[in-house]
Amino acid sequence: MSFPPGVWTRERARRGLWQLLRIRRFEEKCVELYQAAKIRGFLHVYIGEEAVATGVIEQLQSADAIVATYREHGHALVRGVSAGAIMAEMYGKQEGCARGRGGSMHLFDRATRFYGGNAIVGGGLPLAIGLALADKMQQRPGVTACFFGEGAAAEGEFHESLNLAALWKLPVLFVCENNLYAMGTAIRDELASQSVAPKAAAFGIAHAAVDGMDLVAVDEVARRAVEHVRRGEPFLLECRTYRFRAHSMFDAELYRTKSEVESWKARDPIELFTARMQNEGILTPVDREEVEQKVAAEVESAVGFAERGTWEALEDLPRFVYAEAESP
Amino acid sequence: MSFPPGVWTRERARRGLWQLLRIRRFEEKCVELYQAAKIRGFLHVYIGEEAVATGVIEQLQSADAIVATYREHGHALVRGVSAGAIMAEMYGKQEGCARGRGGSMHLFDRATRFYGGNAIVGGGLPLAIGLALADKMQQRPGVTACFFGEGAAAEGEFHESLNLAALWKLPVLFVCENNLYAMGTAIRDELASQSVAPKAAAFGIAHAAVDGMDLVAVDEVARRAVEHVRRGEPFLLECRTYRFRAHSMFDAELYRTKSEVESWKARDPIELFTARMQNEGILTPVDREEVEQKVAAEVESAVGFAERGTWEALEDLPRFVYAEAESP
Amino acid sequence: MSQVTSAKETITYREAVREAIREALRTDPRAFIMGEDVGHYGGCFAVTRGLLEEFGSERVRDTPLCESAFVGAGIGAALGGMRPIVEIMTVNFSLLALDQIMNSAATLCHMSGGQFSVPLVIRMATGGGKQLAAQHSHSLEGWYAHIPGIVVAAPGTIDDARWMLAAALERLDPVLIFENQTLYNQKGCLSDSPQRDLAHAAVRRTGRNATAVTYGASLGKTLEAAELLQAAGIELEVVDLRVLRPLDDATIMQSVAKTHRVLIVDEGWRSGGLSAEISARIMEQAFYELDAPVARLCAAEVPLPYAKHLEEAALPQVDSIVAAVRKLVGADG
Amino acid sequence: MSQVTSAKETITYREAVREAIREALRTDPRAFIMGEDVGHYGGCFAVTRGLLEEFGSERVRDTPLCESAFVGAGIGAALGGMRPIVEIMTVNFSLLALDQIMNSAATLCHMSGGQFSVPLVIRMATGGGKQLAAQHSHSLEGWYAHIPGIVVAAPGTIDDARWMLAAALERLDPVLIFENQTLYNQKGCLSDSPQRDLAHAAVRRTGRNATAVTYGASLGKTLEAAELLQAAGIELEVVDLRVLRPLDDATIMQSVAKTHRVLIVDEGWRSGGLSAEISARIMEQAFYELDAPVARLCAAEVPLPYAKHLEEAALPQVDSIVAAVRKLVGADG
Ligand SMILES: Cc1ncc(C[n+]2csc(CCOP(=O)(O)OP(=O)(O)O)c2C)c(N)n1
Ligand SMILES: Cc1ncc(C[n+]2csc(CCOP(=O)(O)OP(=O)(O)O)c2C)c(N)n1
Ligand SMILES: [Mg+2]
Ligand SMILES: [Mg+2]
Repeated sequence: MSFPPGVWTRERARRGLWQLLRIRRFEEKCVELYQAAKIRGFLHVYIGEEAVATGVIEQLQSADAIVATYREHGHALVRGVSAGAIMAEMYGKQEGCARGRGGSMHLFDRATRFYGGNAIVGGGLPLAIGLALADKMQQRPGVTACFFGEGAAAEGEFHESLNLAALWKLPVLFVCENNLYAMGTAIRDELASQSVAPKAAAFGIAHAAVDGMDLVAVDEVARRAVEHVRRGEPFLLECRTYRFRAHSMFDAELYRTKSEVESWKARDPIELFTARMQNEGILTPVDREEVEQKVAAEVESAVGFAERGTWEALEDLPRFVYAEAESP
Repeated sequence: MSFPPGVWTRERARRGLWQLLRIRRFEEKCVELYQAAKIRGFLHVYIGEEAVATGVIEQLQSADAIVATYREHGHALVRGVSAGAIMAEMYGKQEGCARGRGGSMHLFDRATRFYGGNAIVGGGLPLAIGLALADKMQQRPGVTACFFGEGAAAEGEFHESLNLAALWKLPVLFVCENNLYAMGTAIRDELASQSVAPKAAAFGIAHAAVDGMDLVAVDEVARRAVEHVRRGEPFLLECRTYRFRAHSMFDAELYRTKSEVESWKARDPIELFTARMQNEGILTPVDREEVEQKVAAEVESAVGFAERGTWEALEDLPRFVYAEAESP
Repeated sequence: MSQVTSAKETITYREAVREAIREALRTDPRAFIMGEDVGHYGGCFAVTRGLLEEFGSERVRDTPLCESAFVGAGIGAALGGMRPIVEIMTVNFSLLALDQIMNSAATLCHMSGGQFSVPLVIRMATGGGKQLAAQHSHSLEGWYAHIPGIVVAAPGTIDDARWMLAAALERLDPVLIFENQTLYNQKGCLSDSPQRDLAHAAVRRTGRNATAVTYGASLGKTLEAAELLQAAGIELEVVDLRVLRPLDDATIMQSVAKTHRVLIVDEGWRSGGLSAEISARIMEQAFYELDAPVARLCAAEVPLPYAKHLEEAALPQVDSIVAAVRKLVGADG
Repeated sequence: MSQVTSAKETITYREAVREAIREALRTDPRAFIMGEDVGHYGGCFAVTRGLLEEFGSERVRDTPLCESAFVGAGIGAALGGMRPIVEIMTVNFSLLALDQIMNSAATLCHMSGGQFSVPLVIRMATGGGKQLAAQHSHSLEGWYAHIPGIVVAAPGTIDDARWMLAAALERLDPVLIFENQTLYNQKGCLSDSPQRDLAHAAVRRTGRNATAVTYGASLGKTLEAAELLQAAGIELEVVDLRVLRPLDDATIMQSVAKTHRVLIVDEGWRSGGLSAEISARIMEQAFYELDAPVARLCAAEVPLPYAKHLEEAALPQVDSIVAAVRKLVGADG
C-alpha cells in the first residue's frame, strides 16, 4: 500500500495508535475481569482485528450510523461510546450503555447512533438497510456502516440485504471482517468462494478487499469507500484479518494450530502500525509510551466507573419491554 | 441454437410436442374448471412456459427427484404423474395425488419422486439440497432437479442453498424459470442484476442461460446440464420465458401491457416447436393433429376421473398429520 | 379509486384498510408502506390498489421476495425515524421474518435499556377458509401474542379495519396487525364514533347465559350463532378481543362474572393457542365465578387441507359454535 | 473421549447426549449429524466433541451459517431416506429456520396425503440462566409445541438425555429435542432401566398436597423446592412432562385427581405459553377435581436481560416455587 503524503500527520498517527491501543488494552482487561467473574455471559474479543474498526469508523461523521455484531467493543470505543459505560454494561450495572440489559454482545448508544451489538449472525444487515433507507428518504446525508463476519456472508440475509442496497441505491457501507473462521469453522467449509468482496459483484455493488491488519491500508480504502457511499451508493469492503484469541470464553480452539495463530500475531496491527510510523519518522517511542499511559488511565477509570455502578432495581425489570416515551 | 443432427427423430419430436400440448390443454381445462368453480384456492398456470419443464424433465431418469413450485402442473405431467390424479387433486378428491389435501399448489407423487408442489417461494431449494445429499451419501447416482422462479432468487434461501450445493458438491440441477415477473413485480424491481445464471458464478457453480421458449434449445442445454450434475456437481440453468396468463386467478395484470404479452405470445413455445419440426420435415400437420387428439382424450379422461372421484371421509381429517407407517 | 370517508356509505373491509393506509400516508410524512406487490400489482389482496399512483414508488414501495430483509429494513427505518408500514402477504410467509420480529423488533427497546424504540407496523393476512391449503391458511396471530415487546391486533370489524392502524402508528412499539383473508370482502358502514383504541376488548353483543370470547373471522360466525341461539332462548354475550397482546382481562372477567359460562372460539390450533391463555386467565382470575369449565372451540390440529369439506370441518363454523354453546349451557339435556 | 456406557458411572447430561448421538451413528448407517460447529469445534456446547474423529466429516458435518438451508436440507435428506440429526446452536437461531420447520417439515406428510414423511430430529439448546441476554436465552420449546405435525421433547434428566434421541429416531415424524443449556454440566447416574419413551410424562416425586407440573431446567428446581416444602410438611408431587407435544394428559389428570391443587412451573413466557395449555386442559378435564385455581409460575414477560440479578428475577427459582406452592395450599394464612 502506497503511503499517501500528508495523511499521517503526527497528530493523526497518535490518534490511530490511541484507538488501536484503547481496544487492545480495554479487551485485555475484559478477559481478566471475565476470569475474575466480574463479567459473565458470552465475551467475544476483537484482539488482532483492531485496525478494521479503527480504520473504518474514523472515516465516519457524527450523523452516520453503525450496526455491529456481538464482537463490538472495539467499534463502540472507536465510535466514542464511553469506555466506562461499556465496562459498566459488562458488569451488568445500571450505568452501562444498555442499563445492564445487554452485556458484552449488546452495546447500544443513542448519542453516537450506535445501533448495537447484534448477536444474531447476519441479523444486523437488514437493520442497516432500513437505517440507510430512513436517511435517504429523509434526505439526510448519513452513511450507515454495517460490520459482520465472513461467516455471516453465508446467511441468506446477507444476500437479501445486498440486493436491496443495490436495487434501492442505499448509502450502506458493508464491512466484512473476514477473520477466516466462524467460530471453529474455517472459511473453506463456510463459503464456496473464499473471498467475500467479489460477491458484491453479483449485485453490481462496488467493492474492495484490503489487508485488515494494516491500519494505513484500511484507512485509505475505507476513506474512498465512505466517499463512494456518501455519494449515494452501497459499497462492500472486505477486511482480511485474524482474531488472535479464542472465539469466546468457551472455546478450546481445536480447529486451528498454534503456529497458524503465531504467524498472524507476527502481523499484529498495533506493532505493524507503530513500526511503520516510527520508520517514517512520524512517531517516536515516546509517543507510544505516552499513548499507552493515556489508554491505561482510561481503562482504569472505566473499571472504576463500572465498579462504582449500581444495580438496577428489581422492580424495574419489566421496564423497556415497551417504549416509555416519544422518541425524538 | 444449432440443430444437432439425430436428436430430433420423428418419435422424439412427437413426444416433445405431446408433452408441450399436454400441459397447455390440461391447464386450459383447469382455467375453465376454475371458472366453473370445480377447482378452487389458488391456481397458477404455466401456459407459455411449457418448453422449460418439458425440455428439462425429459432428460431425467426415474431414480431422479424433482422439487417444484406452486406452478407445477406442467412438471408433474411431464414427470409422469397421472393427469387424472392431478385433476382429482384439484377437485379435492380422495383419488387426487395428495388425497385432496394439497390442491393445485401441492402436487406430490412418491412413485415418480415428485416432492411437491411447494408454495413458499424459495422453500423448495433447501429440500433439493437435502435430497441430493441423501443420494450422495447413499452413493445413488440420482439428480435432483429444483425449479424456481427468478423471484425466488431474491430470497436468502437461494443464496444459502447455492452455497451448500457448491461446498458439498451436490448433484442438484437448479432450474430458474425466469419469466420476468414475480407476481406483479418486474425483474428490474426484484433483482439488482437482471440475469440469474451469473449469480451461480459467485459460488463457482457452472451455469447457462437459455431461451426458454425454444424446446430445442432447452433440450440441448438441459441434457448437458444433467450430464454435468450426474458427474457430481451442481449446475444452474436459467430459462428465459414468459407466462402468458395472469399470475393466478386473482390478478388484474395492472403491471404489464397487453402489447408486451402479445409480443411474447408471438414466440409461443408450442407454435415455435411445431413450425421448426415441420420446416425440418420431421413432423407433419397430421402429427400435430394426432397429438392434439391424443392429448384431448387424456384431458377428458382426467376430468372424468376427477368427476367420478370421492370425498375423503370427514373422520379422516386428522390422518397424516403424523406418519402412519414405516416408509421404505 | 373512490373516496370513502363518509360514515354512512357502505364500504368493504378491504377499502377500510386502504383508507387507513391512505390516511397515514397523507398525514404523516414519515409513514410509508412496503412489501411484496403493494405497488404495481395493487397488493396481493388488492388492499393497496391505487396507492402507488397517489403516493409514488418511494412511499408505496414494492420489495423483492425477501421477507427477512424487508421486515428488518422496516425495523431499521423505524429506528431511523420513519414510520414504516410493512405488509407481509400472509402469515405463513412471516415465519421467514420471525427472527427479525422476535430477536430484533421485540427486543431492541429492552436490550438497549430503553434508548431505542421500534415504531413499526407489520400488517399481514391470516386465516383459512379460502382453500389455500397448508402453506397459506394458518391463523398464527394468537401464537404471535406470546412475544413480549410487540403488540398484536386483530381487527374483526370494518371500524377496526379503518381505525386500528392509526392507533398502531401512534405507538412507539412494533405492532402486528392481522387481517383475516375472509373479511376483505365483508361490507358494512363505518360508525360515527371512530375508536382509535388499541387497548380494549369490545362486547359486540350482550347476553346473560354464556360468553363467547373470540376475534377476527370467528367474530362474524359467533354473532351469527348468537342470533340462532337467541331463537332457542339462549342469550350469548360476544366479546371481541380486538387486541391479542396485551389482553384486556377486565372486559373478559366482567363478562364471566355476568354469565358464568365461557366458550372461546379461535381459528388458531387448540394446543398452546391463544384460547388456552384465555382459559388459564379465567382460571386464575374468575375461578369462583364459573358454573362450568371454560370450553374451547378451535381449529383442528392439522395443517389446513385444500378440500373444501375438509377445510370447513377443520375450522369453527356457525353450527359448531351453536352446538358448543348449547353444550356449555346444558341445553342438550 | 471416554466411553460412557456403564449405568453406574457418573456422567454429565452433555455426555449422555453425546452417547446417544454416538449410538445412533454407530447403529444406523442412515444417521448423520449436521449443524454449525458440530465437527471441528466440537459443538458450541461441546456436546459433539470427538465425534468428528470417530465418524468423519461426512457424518459429522459442519455447516456454514445458514439455519434455514441446513434445516431444510435435513428435511430433504429425511425425505431421501436418511435419518438426519440437525443441531441448531440455540433456540433463538431456530427462528431463522422456522419456515422450514412449520411450512415444510410439519406439513409434508399431511400435504402429500401421507405419501411422504420426514424422519428428522432437530436438537437445540434452550433456556436462560447463563446471562446470555435477549438473543440467546429464550425458552421457546413450549411455543413450538403449538405446531401440529411435529413432536417436541424436553429431556430434563440424564436418562432422558441419553435415551430420548433413540426414541425420536424411531419415529417417522420431525422431532424437536430441546436441551436446556443449564443442564449440560449436570451430573448423575444412568438408571438400569433405560426408557426409550416419547409418549409419557413421568412422576418424579410423589406427594399428596399439591402437584407441580414442569419440565427441563425447572424440574431440578422444583424437586429442590419439594425437598424444602417437605421439611415444612407440604408434600409436593412433581410431574415431569418430558414430551411437550403431544402432551400426556392422563398422567397430569391422575395427579390432579390425587392432589386437587396444581402449580405449573415453566421457564417460557407466561402469556400463551405451554403453561396456559396445561391449565386449560385441567380446566377441561378435571375442573371438578380442583380445590383451587391452577396456578402458573413462568418467566417474566421480558426479553431476558443480561444482568445476573435481573435474569434471576425473571426466571422461576427454588424460592419462588416454594412460595407459589405455599400460596397454593394456603400455607401462608
Ligand atoms: C444466526 C446465528 N447462528 C449462529 C450463531 C452462533 N455464532 C455466534 S458467532 C458465530 C460465528 C460467526 O462468524 P463470523 O460471522 O465470521 O464472525 P466472527 O465471530 O468470526 O467475527 C456463530 C456461529 C449466532 N449467534 N447467530
Ligand atoms: C415466501 C413467500 N413469499 C411470498 C409468496 C407469495 N407469492 C407467491 S408466487 C410469488 C411470485 C414468485 O415469483 P417467481 O419466483 O418469479 O415465480 P413465478 O410465479 O413467476 O413463476 C409470490 C410473491 C410466497 N408464496 N412465498
Ligand atoms: Mg469470522
Ligand atoms: Mg417469475
